[in-house]
This record gives sequence, C-alpha cells and structure tokens, in this order.
Amino acid sequence: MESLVNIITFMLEWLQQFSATALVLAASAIAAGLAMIAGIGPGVGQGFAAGKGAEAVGDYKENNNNITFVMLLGAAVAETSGIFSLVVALIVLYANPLVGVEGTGIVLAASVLGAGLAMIAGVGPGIGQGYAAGKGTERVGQRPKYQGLVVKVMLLGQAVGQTTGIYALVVALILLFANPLLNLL
Amino acid sequence: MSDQALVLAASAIGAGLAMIAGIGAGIGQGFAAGKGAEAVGKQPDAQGLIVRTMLLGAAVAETTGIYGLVVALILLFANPLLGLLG
Amino acid sequence: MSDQALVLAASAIGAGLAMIAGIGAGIGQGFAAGKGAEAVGKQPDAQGLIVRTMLLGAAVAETTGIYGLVVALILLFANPLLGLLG
Amino acid sequence: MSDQALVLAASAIGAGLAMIAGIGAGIGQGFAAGKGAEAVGKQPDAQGLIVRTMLLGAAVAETTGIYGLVVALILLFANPLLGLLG
Amino acid sequence: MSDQALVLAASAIGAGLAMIAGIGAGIGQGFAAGKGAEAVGKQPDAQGLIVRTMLLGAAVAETTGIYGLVVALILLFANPLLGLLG
Amino acid sequence: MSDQALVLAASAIGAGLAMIAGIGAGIGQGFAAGKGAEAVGKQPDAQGLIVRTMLLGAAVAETTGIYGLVVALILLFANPLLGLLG
Amino acid sequence: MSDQALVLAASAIGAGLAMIAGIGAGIGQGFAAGKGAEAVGKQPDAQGLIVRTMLLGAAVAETTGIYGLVVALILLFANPLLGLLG
Amino acid sequence: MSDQALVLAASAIGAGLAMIAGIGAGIGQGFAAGKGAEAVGKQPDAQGLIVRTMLLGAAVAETTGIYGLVVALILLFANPLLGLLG
Amino acid sequence: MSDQALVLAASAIGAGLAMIAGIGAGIGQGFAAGKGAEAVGKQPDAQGLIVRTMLLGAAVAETTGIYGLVVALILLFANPLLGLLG
Amino acid sequence: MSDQALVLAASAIGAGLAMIAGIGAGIGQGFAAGKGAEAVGKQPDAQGLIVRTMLLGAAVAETTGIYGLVVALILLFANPLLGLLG
Ligand code: NA
Ligand code: NA
Ligand code: NA
Ligand code: NA
Ligand code: NA
Ligand code: NA
Ligand code: NA
Ligand code: NA
Ligand code: NA
Ligand code: NA
Repeated sequence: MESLVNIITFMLEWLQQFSATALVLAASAIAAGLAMIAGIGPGVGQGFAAGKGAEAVGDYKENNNNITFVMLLGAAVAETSGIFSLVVALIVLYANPLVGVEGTGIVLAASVLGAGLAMIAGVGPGIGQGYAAGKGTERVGQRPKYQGLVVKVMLLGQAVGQTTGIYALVVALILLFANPLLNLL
Repeated sequence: MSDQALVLAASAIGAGLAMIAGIGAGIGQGFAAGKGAEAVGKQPDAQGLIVRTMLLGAAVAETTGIYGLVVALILLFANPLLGLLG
Repeated sequence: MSDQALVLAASAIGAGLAMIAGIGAGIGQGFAAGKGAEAVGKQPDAQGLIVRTMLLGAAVAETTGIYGLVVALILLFANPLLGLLG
Repeated sequence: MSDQALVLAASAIGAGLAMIAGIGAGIGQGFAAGKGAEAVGKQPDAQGLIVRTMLLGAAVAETTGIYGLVVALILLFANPLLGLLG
Repeated sequence: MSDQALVLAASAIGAGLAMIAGIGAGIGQGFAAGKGAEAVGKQPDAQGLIVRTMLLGAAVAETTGIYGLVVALILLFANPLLGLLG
Repeated sequence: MSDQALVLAASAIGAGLAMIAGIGAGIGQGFAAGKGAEAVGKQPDAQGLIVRTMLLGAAVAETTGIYGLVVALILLFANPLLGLLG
Repeated sequence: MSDQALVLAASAIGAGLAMIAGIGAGIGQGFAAGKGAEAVGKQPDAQGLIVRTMLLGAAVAETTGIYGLVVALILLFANPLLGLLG
Repeated sequence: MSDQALVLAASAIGAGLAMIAGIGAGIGQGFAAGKGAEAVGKQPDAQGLIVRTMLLGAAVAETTGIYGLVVALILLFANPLLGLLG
Repeated sequence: MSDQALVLAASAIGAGLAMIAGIGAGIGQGFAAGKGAEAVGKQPDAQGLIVRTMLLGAAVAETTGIYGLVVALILLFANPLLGLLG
Repeated sequence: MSDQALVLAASAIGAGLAMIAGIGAGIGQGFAAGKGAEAVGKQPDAQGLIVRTMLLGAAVAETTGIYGLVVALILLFANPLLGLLG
C-alpha cells in the first residue's frame, strides 16, 4: 500500500483488476438491494389502511364488507411500486441485459446502480396511496351510500400519486435496456 | 479507463439519485387523494370543486418530481458534462 | 483478488440493503396495532371483527418486507450472479 | 484520468443529490392540496380565498426545491469548479 | 488482501445495514403503546382486551425487524458467501 | 490528478449534500400552507392575520434551507478550501 | 494492509450502521410518552394503569434498538468474522 | 496527492453532511407556523401571545440547524484538522 | 498506510453514524413536550402528574440515543478493534 | 498519503454525520412550539405553565442533538484517534 499516493486513482485501478462482467454483477447485487427499499412505502401505507379499516369495522360493523373491500382495493394499488421494484430486482439478478454488453465496465456497472437508486422513488407512492386507501376506507364505513364516489376519487388521486414512481421505473428501464450513455462512449 | 467513461458512469448514478425526489410527490399527492376521497364522501354536492382543488394542488406538488426527471434525462440524453471535458 | 469475491462482497451489501424495506411494514403494522387497540376499547363487542380486519390489513402490509427478505436470501443462498461470471 | 474528468464526474453526482431536496416540496404541497380540497368541501363559498392561500403557501414551499434545481443546473451547464482548477 | 477478507468486510457492513429495518418496529410499536395507554385510560374495564390487541399487533409489527436480525446473524455467524468463493 | 481536482470534486458532492437540507422547509411550509388554507376557509374575516402568521412562520422555517444554499454557493463559487491547500 | 484490518474497519462502520435502528424506538416511545401524559391529564385516577400500559408498550418498542446494539457489540468485542478469515 | 488535499476534500463532504441537520428545523418550524396560523384564526385576540410562543418555540428548534452550520463553517474556514496533520 | 490507520479512520465514520440514532429521541421527546404543554393547558391541576409522566416517558425514549453515544465513545476512546489486529 | 491524513479525513466525514442527529430535535421542538402556540391561544391564563412545560420538554429533546455536536467537536478539536495511531 506504500504506492497509494492518490485515493481516487487507487480505487479506480483497484476496480480495473476485475472483469467488466464482474463489475456489472456486483452492481446488480447492490442494485437489487437498493430497489427493494421502495418496499418501505407500501408497508407504511397499507398499514395505515389496516388501522383505519380496523377502526371502521369497530364503528360500523354493519358496513364490514364495504370497508374490507375498499381497504383491500386501495392497498392493492399501493402495492404497485413494491411490485415494480421487485421486478427490477429480479431483472438485474436473473435477466440482466447489461451482462456481456460491449462497453466500459464502470459505465455498465454505474447504470445498474442508477437503476436501483431510481426505484427508491417508489417509497412515496406506496405511502401516499396507502394513506388514500385508509381515508377512503374510513369514509366508506361512515357513508357506504357514497362508496362509488369515494372510490372513484380515491383511485383518481392514487393514479396521480403514482406518476413519480412511473418516471423512476422508466429511467431504470432506460438505463437497463436502452442505455444512451453507451453510445456516448 | 477513459475520461468519458468516468463522467458517464457518474451521470448514471446522478440520474438515479435525482429520481429519488419523486418520493415527495408520491406521499403528498396520496395525502391529497385521501383527503379528497374523505371530502367527497362528506359533501357529495361539492364533488366537482373538491376534485378540481385536489388536482390543482397535486399538479403543484408534481413539479419537483418533474425537475428530478428532467435532470435525469439531461444526464442520460444530452449530457452537457461531456462537452466540458477538455 | 477474484471476480467472485467482488460479486459475493456486493451480494452481502445488497442483502443488507434489501432488509431496509422492513421499515415500512414495522411502521404500518404498528399503526394498525394502535388503532386496533383503540377500537376494541371503544367497541369490545366488535373485537373479533376488529382484530380480523387488523390482521388482514397487516398481512397485506407485510408483503414488501417479505420481498426484501426473499431477495436477500436469494443473494445469500442461491446467488444467480456467480453463474453469469465468465 | 484528467482533473476535469474527476470534477465533472463529481458534479454529476452532486447534481443528482441536489434534486433530492424536492422531496420536501412534494410532501408539503401535497398536504396543502389535501387540506385545500377538504376546506373547499366544507366552505364552497370561500373557495377563491382557500385556493389562493393554498397556492401562496405552496409557492413558498417550492423555493428550496428550486434552489436544488438551480444548483444542479449550475453544476451541469455553468460549472464554476472547472474554472477553479489550477 | 484475500478474497475472504473482502467478502467478510462487506458482510460486516451488510449486517449493519440489515439492522436498520428495526426502525420500523420501533416507531410502529411505540405508536401502539401510545394508543394503548390512551385507550386503557378511557375504558379501564376493557384493559385486558386492549393490551392483548396491542401486544398481538406489536408482535406482527416485530417480524421485519426479526428478518433483519436473522440476515445479520447469518452474515456474521454462518456466512454462506464464503462457501461460494471459488 | 492534482490536489485541486480532488478538493473541487469533493466540493461538488458537498454542495449537492447541503441542498438536501431543503427537504425540511418544503415539508414544513407546505404544512403551514395547508393549515393556512383550512383556517381562512373557517374564518374568512381573519384572513389577513392568518396569512401574515403563516408567512412569518414560513420565513422562519426557510432559514436552514438558506444555510444549505449558502454553504453550497460558497463551495461552488468562493471555495475557501483551495486557499488552505499547502 | 492486512486482511484483519479490512474486516475490522468494515466492522466499525457496520457497528455504527446497526445503531441507526435506535431511531425507531426513540420516535415510538416518545409518542407513547406524549399520549401517556395526555391520558393521565384526562383521567388522573387511571394513572397507574396508563403508565403501566405505556411502559409495557415502550418495552416492546425497545427490542429492535437492543438488537442493533447487540450486533454492534458483537462486531466490536467478539468479532466472529475474524475467525472466518482463512 | 498531498495529505492536505485528502483532509480538505473530506471536509467539503463533511460540511455538506452537517447541513442536512437543517431538515429538522424546517419541518418543525413549518409545523409551528401552521399551528400558529390556525390558532390566530380561532382566537384573533390572543394573536400577540400565540405568535410570541410560536417564535420562542421556533427559536429553540433552530439550534441544531445552527450547530450544523457552525460545524460546516469551521470545516470550510477554520479547518482545525489541518493543524493536526503531522 | 498502516493497518491501524484504516481501522481508526473507519471508527471515526462509525462513530458519526452511531450518533444518527439520536434523531429518534429528538422527535419523540419533542412530541411528548408538545402533548405535555397541551395537557397542562387543559388540566392545570394535573400539572405535576402530566409533567412526571412526560419526563418518565422521555427518559425511556432517550435510551437508544444513549446507546449510540456509548458506541461512538467506545470507538473513539477505547477502540477494541485495535486490540483485535493481528 | 500519511496515516494521520486518512484518520483526519475520516474524522471530517464522521463529524458531518454526527450533526445529522440534530434533525430529531428540530422536528420535535418545532412540534412542541406548534402545540404550545395552540395551547396558549386556547388558555391564555395558563400561558406561564404551558410555556414552561414546552421549554422543559424541548430541553429534554435537545440532548441527542448536543451529543452529536460534542462527538463532532471531539473529532475536530481533540481527536483521540490520532493518539491511538501506532
Ligand atoms: Na404524481
Ligand atoms: Na411543486
Ligand atoms: Na404489501
Ligand atoms: Na421555501
Ligand atoms: Na411484520
Ligand atoms: Na429556520
Ligand atoms: Na420491538
Ligand atoms: Na434546538
Ligand atoms: Na428507549
Ligand atoms: Na433527549
């Protein structure tokens, strides 16, 4: 280590002892872990819906079926970004399109990492849509007569709340399947 | 490793980081969705007004997520940093 | 130092990161536990229904934590990445 | 590796990090959207006042997201650090 | 530096990351504790039912924290990655 | 690679990190916007007072976001660390 | 640099990361403290029951923070990874 | 690369990290702004008292943001670590 | 670079990470402070009981912050990892 | 690169990380400020009691932010790790 005069050069040279494939695969392992972090969102949101559901069935036993239906429907929507992240994680683990691609290993590896980081955006829609699920559940328990209207507004709002999660998925898929950086090399 | 490779690798990571901004709009707009659903259940007559206000507020909340997307797309498709390389 | 070592080292870190997903279920299910306890105090007669709804909702909230666990276990015990090394 | 390459690579990551500030405005403005929707449902007559207050407050909440965007654009398009290189 | 050293070093960091999952259970169960305390104050007669529901819900909220602990202990005491080294 | 390049590269990342402080003002001021909109809906007569209090409180909440911006601009435009290099 | 040094350095960072789990218990137990204080103010007669429920729930919320502490102490004082080095 | 360059580069990153503390004051003071606006709407007569309490509490909430700023400024302008270099 | 230097450098970062646990107690105890202030305003006669419950709960919420501090001080002043170096 | 430089560089980053603990006190004390302002608006007669309880609770919430500051100042001004270097 006496030759270590420059920490950045040392790290880059250290990375270059590995094959490009090894760099991409190592980045894939970390990216899979990063993508899963999005799962925080659905967990928080669906748990909120569960709590509001439990509260609502206690207050309005007779509307149990409406309450459970809206809770599960809203929670299903809130699962979306967790599923997106799982799919991206499985792609990088089992069907990584950047393995074996021509190009500098560090750019390929960084693209996989960037895809994993982008998926973390899914935390937001998961929490937000779960909150909407909980409030929709609560209201349908109180006013089952307006279930159609409440569910319509809930789903509309949840759709709006999904967009930034979609943006992130698109950026991740671009990095993995249509990487424009490789053409710039 | 070339200079370009280092800059492009960092750009891929920067693009990923920029997308994280989307957490905010997701949480905030979901809150708006929940309050909107609650409100139309209470005052079905004011439905149009409630939904319009919810969507207007949600559009405002979207902007910083869009900023993140735009920065990511710039890094990926029109990388200005490469041009600054000597 | 071998290519395998790099991939396996990154797998250890990836497994740790994947577990962080569990934060969500912990917060959400704890919220459900609190609302459930509050609800059975208010309507002891509806206890069965309240607890069943709480548990059903909590089961739904568990899934992304399970996804994280599954990805971590794949990385640790059935690592598909090693087979892709040249 | 050139000096420029290192500074530009770090600038790409710095730009991505700066965008994360946008989480705040997204959450906050979404909260405002929700409270605004709730309020117009309760007092449809005060709609104009409610929406104006919501938008004024949301404009204030946007600033730190804009600061992050500006710093990112400076790093990407008018990088002052390159000029500081010896 | 040996292959084993790199994998074991990353395992130490992975174990630390996995423990972060415990944030969730801490927040959630504390919320349940607060609502439980509130509820027994209002309906002391339903204390048994309230506390049992609180503890049942808290047990459910603990699981993802336990998953994190198990992954950390596997990395520290029964590291399967070492066996995968060529 | 020169000493300057390393310091300036780290300054780009430090500037990006400093902007993250802006998350706070975004959330907090958005909360104030929502409560302000709610309050003017309930008491339209007190509108002036409500909006002034909201803006005063929001100005106070802006400061740490400004601190972050100032530190970032110092790092980018008047980097004092370069002068400390031997 | 020796193999041991790398593993021990990573263990120091892993120990620090594991402590972050303690954020959860701090938030959750503080919430319980606030609800407990509110409840004894409303029903001073039920003080004993309220405080016992608050402390029972807080004890449950402490566990994942303790897990983090135990993993950190294992890494610092009884590091099992060193024994796995070839 | 000189010893000074490494320490100063890390100081730039440390300064950026320290600013992140400001998230707290931004959220907290914004909450206070919202509750203050709500309160003056309900009790315009108590405006003076409400605003003074809000500002006193917000001043207390500012301190940890200031600590972060002070540590950042020390790292940037009066770096004591350089003096500790052999 | 010596083995000791690497372990001690990582210990400095580990100590900083461990302090982050303190976020939890700060949020939680501040929540308790707010609920305590609210409660004494409503029931001034129960002030003693309310404040004692708030402080008892806050003491419980402090523990994981203390754990983080203890781990940081061990890393800084009684580093056990150095003794494990071969 | 000397041993001291590496340890001091890591100390700069560790100091920055430790300051992040201050997020907690900022959020918590701001919550207390908001509840305090609300409470004095409702019960102006109890102002003294409310503000004293708010400040007492806020003082308790400050401690973990102070711990972070103390660890940062130790790293910057009285670095004990340098003395542990062989
Ligand atoms: Na959206
Ligand atoms: Na916006
Ligand atoms: Na789920
Ligand atoms: Na602002
Ligand atoms: Na669970
Ligand atoms: Na401020
Ligand atoms: Na627990
Ligand atoms: Na403070
Ligand atoms: Na505790
Ligand atoms: Na404290």
